[in-house]
Amino acid sequence: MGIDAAATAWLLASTAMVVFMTLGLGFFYGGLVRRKNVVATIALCFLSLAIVSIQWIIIGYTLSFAPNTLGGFVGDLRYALLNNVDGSPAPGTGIPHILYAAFQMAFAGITLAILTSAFAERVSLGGFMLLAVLWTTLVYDPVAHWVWGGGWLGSFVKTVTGATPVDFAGGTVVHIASGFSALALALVVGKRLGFGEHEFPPHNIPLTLIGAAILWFGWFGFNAGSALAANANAANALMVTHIAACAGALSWGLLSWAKTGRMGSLGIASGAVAGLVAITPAAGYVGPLAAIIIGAAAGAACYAALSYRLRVGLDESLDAWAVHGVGGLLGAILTGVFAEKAIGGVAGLIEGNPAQLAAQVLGALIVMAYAFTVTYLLGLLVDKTVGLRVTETEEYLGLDIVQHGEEAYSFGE
Amino acid sequence: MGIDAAATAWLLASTAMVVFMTLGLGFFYGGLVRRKNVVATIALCFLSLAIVSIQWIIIGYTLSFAPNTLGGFVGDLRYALLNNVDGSPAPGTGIPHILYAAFQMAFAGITLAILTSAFAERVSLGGFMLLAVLWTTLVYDPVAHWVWGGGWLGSFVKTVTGATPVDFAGGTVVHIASGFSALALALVVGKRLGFGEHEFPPHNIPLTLIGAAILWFGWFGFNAGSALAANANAANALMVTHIAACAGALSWGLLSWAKTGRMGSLGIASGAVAGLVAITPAAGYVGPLAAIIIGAAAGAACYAALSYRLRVGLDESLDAWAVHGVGGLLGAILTGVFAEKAIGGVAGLIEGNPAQLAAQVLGALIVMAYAFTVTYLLGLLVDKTVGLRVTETEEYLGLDIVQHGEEAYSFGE
Amino acid sequence: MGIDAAATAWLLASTAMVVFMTLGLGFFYGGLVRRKNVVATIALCFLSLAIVSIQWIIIGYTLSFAPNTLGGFVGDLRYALLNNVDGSPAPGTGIPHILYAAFQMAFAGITLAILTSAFAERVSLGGFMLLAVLWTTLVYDPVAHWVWGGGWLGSFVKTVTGATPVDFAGGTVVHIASGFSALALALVVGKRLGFGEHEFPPHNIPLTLIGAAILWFGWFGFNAGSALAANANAANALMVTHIAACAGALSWGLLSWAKTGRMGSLGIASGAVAGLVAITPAAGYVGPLAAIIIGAAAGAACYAALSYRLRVGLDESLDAWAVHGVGGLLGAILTGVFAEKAIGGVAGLIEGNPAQLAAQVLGALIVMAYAFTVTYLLGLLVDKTVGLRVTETEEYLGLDIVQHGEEAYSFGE
Amino acid sequence: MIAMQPVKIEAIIRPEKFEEVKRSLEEAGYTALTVYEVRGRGEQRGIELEYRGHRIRVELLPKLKLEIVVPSIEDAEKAARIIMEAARTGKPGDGRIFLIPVLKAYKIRTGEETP
Amino acid sequence: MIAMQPVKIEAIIRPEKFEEVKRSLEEAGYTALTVYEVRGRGEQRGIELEYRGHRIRVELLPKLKLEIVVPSIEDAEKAARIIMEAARTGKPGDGRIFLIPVLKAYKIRTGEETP
Amino acid sequence: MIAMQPVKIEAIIRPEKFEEVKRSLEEAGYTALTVYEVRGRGEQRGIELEYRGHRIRVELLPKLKLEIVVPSIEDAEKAARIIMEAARTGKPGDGRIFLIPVLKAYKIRTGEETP
Ligand SMILES: Nc1ncnc2c1ncn2[C@@H]1O[C@H](COP(=O)(O)OP(=O)(O)O)[C@@H](O)[C@H]1O
Ligand SMILES: Nc1ncnc2c1ncn2[C@@H]1O[C@H](COP(=O)(O)OP(=O)(O)O)[C@@H](O)[C@H]1O
Ligand SMILES: Nc1ncnc2c1ncn2[C@@H]1O[C@H](COP(=O)(O)OP(=O)(O)O)[C@@H](O)[C@H]1O
Repeated sequence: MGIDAAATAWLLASTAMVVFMTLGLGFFYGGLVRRKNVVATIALCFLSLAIVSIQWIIIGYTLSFAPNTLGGFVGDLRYALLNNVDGSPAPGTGIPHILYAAFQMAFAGITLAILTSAFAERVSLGGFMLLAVLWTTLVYDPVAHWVWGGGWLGSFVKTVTGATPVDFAGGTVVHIASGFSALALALVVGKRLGFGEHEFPPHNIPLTLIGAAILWFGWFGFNAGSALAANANAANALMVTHIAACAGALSWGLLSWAKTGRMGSLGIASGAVAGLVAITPAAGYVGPLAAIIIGAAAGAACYAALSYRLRVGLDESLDAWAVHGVGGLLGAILTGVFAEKAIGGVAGLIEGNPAQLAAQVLGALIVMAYAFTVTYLLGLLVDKTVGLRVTETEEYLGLDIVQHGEEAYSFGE
Repeated sequence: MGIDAAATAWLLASTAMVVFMTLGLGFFYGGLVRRKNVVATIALCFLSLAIVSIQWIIIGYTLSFAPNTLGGFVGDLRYALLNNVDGSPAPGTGIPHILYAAFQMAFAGITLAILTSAFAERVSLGGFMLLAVLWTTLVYDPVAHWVWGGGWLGSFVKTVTGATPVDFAGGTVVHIASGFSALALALVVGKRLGFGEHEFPPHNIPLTLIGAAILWFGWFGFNAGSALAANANAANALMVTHIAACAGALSWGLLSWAKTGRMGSLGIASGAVAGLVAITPAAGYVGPLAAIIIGAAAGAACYAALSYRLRVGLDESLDAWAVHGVGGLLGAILTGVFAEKAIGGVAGLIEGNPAQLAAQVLGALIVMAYAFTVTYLLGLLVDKTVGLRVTETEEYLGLDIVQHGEEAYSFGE
Repeated sequence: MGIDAAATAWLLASTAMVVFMTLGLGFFYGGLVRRKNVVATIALCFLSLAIVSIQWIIIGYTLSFAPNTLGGFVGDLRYALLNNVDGSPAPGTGIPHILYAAFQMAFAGITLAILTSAFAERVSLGGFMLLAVLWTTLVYDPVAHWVWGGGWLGSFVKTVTGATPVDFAGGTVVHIASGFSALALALVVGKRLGFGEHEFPPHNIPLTLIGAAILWFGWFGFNAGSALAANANAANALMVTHIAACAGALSWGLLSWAKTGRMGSLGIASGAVAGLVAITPAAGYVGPLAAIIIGAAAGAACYAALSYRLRVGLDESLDAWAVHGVGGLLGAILTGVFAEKAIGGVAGLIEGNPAQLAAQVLGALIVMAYAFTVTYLLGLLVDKTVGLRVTETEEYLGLDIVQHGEEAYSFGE
Repeated sequence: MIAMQPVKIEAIIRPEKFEEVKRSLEEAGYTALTVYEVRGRGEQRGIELEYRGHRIRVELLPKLKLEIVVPSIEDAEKAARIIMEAARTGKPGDGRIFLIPVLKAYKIRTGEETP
Repeated sequence: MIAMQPVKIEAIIRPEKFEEVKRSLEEAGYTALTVYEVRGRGEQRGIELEYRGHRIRVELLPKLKLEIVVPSIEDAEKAARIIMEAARTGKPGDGRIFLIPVLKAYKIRTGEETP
Repeated sequence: MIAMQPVKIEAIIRPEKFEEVKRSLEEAGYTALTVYEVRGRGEQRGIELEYRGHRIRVELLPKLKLEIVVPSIEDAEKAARIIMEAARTGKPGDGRIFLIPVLKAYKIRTGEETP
């Protein structure tokens, strides 16, 4: 296949949009924390993107997308330092190989950014930077390889269930991986000082909603870009992505209205994100009516997960687990239910193919277990060596002033 | 016609941009209200998008764009639930049908969002949600059908005036409809407590300017996307869109400077929006010099309309009428003046075709009258049943805390 | 060449993105000033875009891009009022001429916006508006013509050094020109009241980071759009743009961490911008590994330049000089070092072509000297006539209230 | 405490009444003032309302607090009356005024003690 | 100064202790209060810490300031005790309470002087 | 009112002078303080200026308000002098200082009454 200029045009835009999302996530998270930690929270997203991108061109891309080595655990080193990654078409696509690497780079970046939820308002900057490199190399890159790079997972799951798991735009690779890694890290790092004793009200809701708007916008690049072409598949992905976001927003919103009498804007926004997360693996395989169900189910499930987390007193602070972990898991499973052969070539349970559902579940569980376990160990390792958490005094003063030397909003003038 | 991949690439991006605009409008409006209502104001835009999108795929798209039924009042039900809307080209275009439906969906979403101006800071959430479904079904969908879906209006106006009215990207369908509907709703819902007695200063101007920037950006998708192709027509639309925004910003800015000695940033931003609104119907039909005139005229006319509104003490709170209604009307008319055959195949008054001007005026007036009347009745209906306005106490406390249970900016920490 | 629809699709998106950047720069700058000047600071970016765009279609485009007149000082008047600029392909490209003019228009707009750094918090609105027209006509347009429009510079430098200087996306035209013009204007206009006596803390860091995110996003349009096609060259530009931003963010961030113990988010963001600036001239000529070096070098050099500026007490307030001027100069030079023939057809020092390095240096110095000198004179001219600076009292009260009649954040409600 | 001891008036009012209060004070010759945003609740503990079948209590409502130092208790009482007239709506939440004794007052610009 | 002169309690506390303080006061019958955000340092001049080998002093920490006017000094002392119990952590930065005499107090809604 | 009664200094100053004031107080041994943002106007009713042929009056200018409780009126007068030196520019708007009597002062951490 030669270069498909239209696909290239769309992927250039998509890549920019996914980078924008990653930065936008900083505002989404930043509005949710206390005033003394907003700069630090945004900075984690900027740094996630920066660190992962450099790692990516050095080693991450090749580990993720080069042909199998180590029995399909990761890719070999042929693309290290982006060697052999140039303007010719990426294997099996019509876009330049370097663009494919860039598009995937943005995915790796946002995945790390999502999990910063786990240790918001208390993470040590040095510990985070070390963890970032380890995590993206030992968790993200292998998982991306298994699911998208031709690694062992696909054929293993196929052997067991009779079907190959599919993940259109990263429900498993991005959202399950980051969500369950966040859960592990929240356990390692422990609660914020005062969590459970007093409230932690979001300091700037409009800032969070700005982030939500950027996420929603960028997600079109994320999902419709994953078609790797400007075609009907991309168009379908865009439509279902939007519909799932809308259904998620309404479902979370209306449920919380029914339960509490109020419909928080954060519920609306989180519901939209939940819908976006859950449709991510499915976007190339399901139609708009399934998208309503998937989005609405995600809104409800993630709202329940968040409520559960609060009830058990778990301080996975900004809900990467409840929204991305649970939403991603749900999406992976529902993809196996609603996939339509006519849309993406894969039939799900409803079209009489229970094997696909089984494959989705098994694939998701393996990634979930791997991400949780390895991240837990990496978290411990970093914590015991350079330290993953600041001191009590530093936490009390706030990360902005201590680690960044900045106050978000000036005092006096 | 088969699928045009380049057109598809551009329309994927355009659709994302129009969705982003809709959310961005929330920030534009949100900065203009008092601190106690910012969350509610933004939430209305998120909810508009969510509600209308779900309605759209169920019934809205088919009412708007299926072939005539009920004498061309709306489309028939062949596309209900997006039946028969798939990856094959939308009729008369080179983009997948499902993408065309998605692009148009975003237009329907923003139209409702615009009119939330009318009852800002006092609307009841339940009343709004009911109105949203009624309004988009009974006002937006028919009007879209008349103007873009082959409904009765075109042939009627042609019979009367000898020319068919044109509306490139929604000057009539989006802006006249939402602007005059907002006027009707403002009359139904009445003034805010204290309006006319004390000031209502915007609580966060930078937030409004962030919204303006997103609107400006997204409008390129709105107008240049309406070419439904990546061609010279789209390029022209993009250029004139930008120029009209610039001319509008300068005209409103300089006029207010001359009158008051100060040039408010809100005037600059509102002028840009006025220019964008007015160029919307014209973008595919006029050139850049006409765009300067249209933009500058819109800046002046909308500034005058806003001043008039304040003078008569009308609380159409965030100026959907003054900017979108008046700007859209002006744009529809000026399209009939400045249209150039060489650009979009339509000749206007200046090229010796007064019939086109007459058609533009008649078409705009019909839509204006329909939108105003039906919206007024719908507003009354909702107000008398579930209620469209909160109680005085709720209004005094602010919608954020009462309806959303949130405070936009935290107190204490 | 006919119209290349895919290139057109990408350039439509790119143009929108560069316009968005220009507005986004307002937020980047706006967060850095004191509360009393944020509206004015954002307004300057909106106004820069508006004024330059109108000037551009009247005279700027033709001066910049029409064939030589006045010995190659500027272009002739054949494109004045966008005469002869229509939907047919722009010379040597596959995109509509009117789109090419629009894309370049956005570049002209942002260049002026960048230099508003120089007189932030003290510029007179009238003086600025006059300067805007003069500067874009007498500095930007000629320089754009020399570097991109076939002006005298290329052949002159070629005669002297044996190679033609290259500037992929505006390292010289945009960044050196604006950065050194800002330096000149800072000298003309003088320090802010109290500069050197007390601190001027940024009033809203999240706002600045929102601006940074928009800049990062838009820069993909800026650089990858400059390929004027959706091809491998654009893909490479996008990759190296992102990598340089990441390397710049990390280099500035880590250096400041090493020096001060804290890693300011403003350092991370400024480092990203420095990387983006420096890669701008190189984006079509170098690969990702060179991008790491260029980005990291820019982060370090611009950080040093900023520290130097503060040390010598120069109030070039928002660091257009330190980041855009120095970063642009560095980028122009390093393009001459790292250019790879295989990527963009130009060989640099490393590939054994010292002439290219010499050409880059000479070209950059000429533009730097021209921009600095002419801007200095223009600044004096405006200052002596209509005045470039407000009175002490006006400055004390803040530009927002005095010139715009607005308070950014409401008091009371 | 002698009669000419200066007194500080502290008035907690509804934000939307501020302009009216300021104007009334000005007309009576009291131009100087300091003001800032506070939150508060009175004896009603804020406002309780029923919304969608749920009882909601909003406890801390935004108010403005004015501080005005005047030369004597007579002035203070007069200014307090003026503020009360202008700030009153008659509904709960109108606010309170407190008069606080001032030992001494200085003007920074001149360094002098003022009455 | 007679016993029934009203008194203003000014308490500077940690923000995170506000809810507890408010609740304790309420239980003791003190419902009315005014509160706003301040910054401050005590005799320790804030907090000094060592971060990455650099000494950092954070001088001005965010606090909340409560103001409560009560009818008598006895009430004031009682309320002060309640605030101290609820606001105490035992660590530097817990804050201060000051009792300020009030000459007169008015209720704006009714225009009457209150004890 | 006996001499050792504590006194609260309330100083309204220009924001840009705050660092200088803080430093001067510190040098004289007054480290503790509370500070917050206020707006105000003095007898000049703010600043009037002519801009583009239109008269503009900016009434409420941003200020900082400092509060420092010291053990005695002598201390208060000394600290007031220090503040005035550091905060003065000699131009309108430099601000005011008021000394307010304090009946009692407590330290929350220890629960003890302090002088
Ligand atoms: N005893 C008090 N001490 C301090 N502040 C008070 C007191 N009583 C009232 N306030 C302040 O005055 C505001 C209005 O009080 P009030 O009119 O009594 O309210 P309400 O009528 O709701 O009880 C309160 O929000 C609070 O800020
Ligand atoms: N003498 C004082 N005058 C005014 N405010 C004070 C005084 N002492 C303490 N404060 C306020 O109380 C807060 C806490 O003080 P304190 O508990 O003494 O802090 P620390 O234990 O750090 O010295 C300070 O931040 C300040 O706002
Ligand atoms: N009598 C007063 N009562 C309360 N605050 C005052 C009084 N006089 C001045 N202030 C405060 O001090 C600030 C500066 O006052 P001043 O220096 O007198 O200003 P000006 O010189 O403009 O009259 C005012 O903005 C106000 O906040």
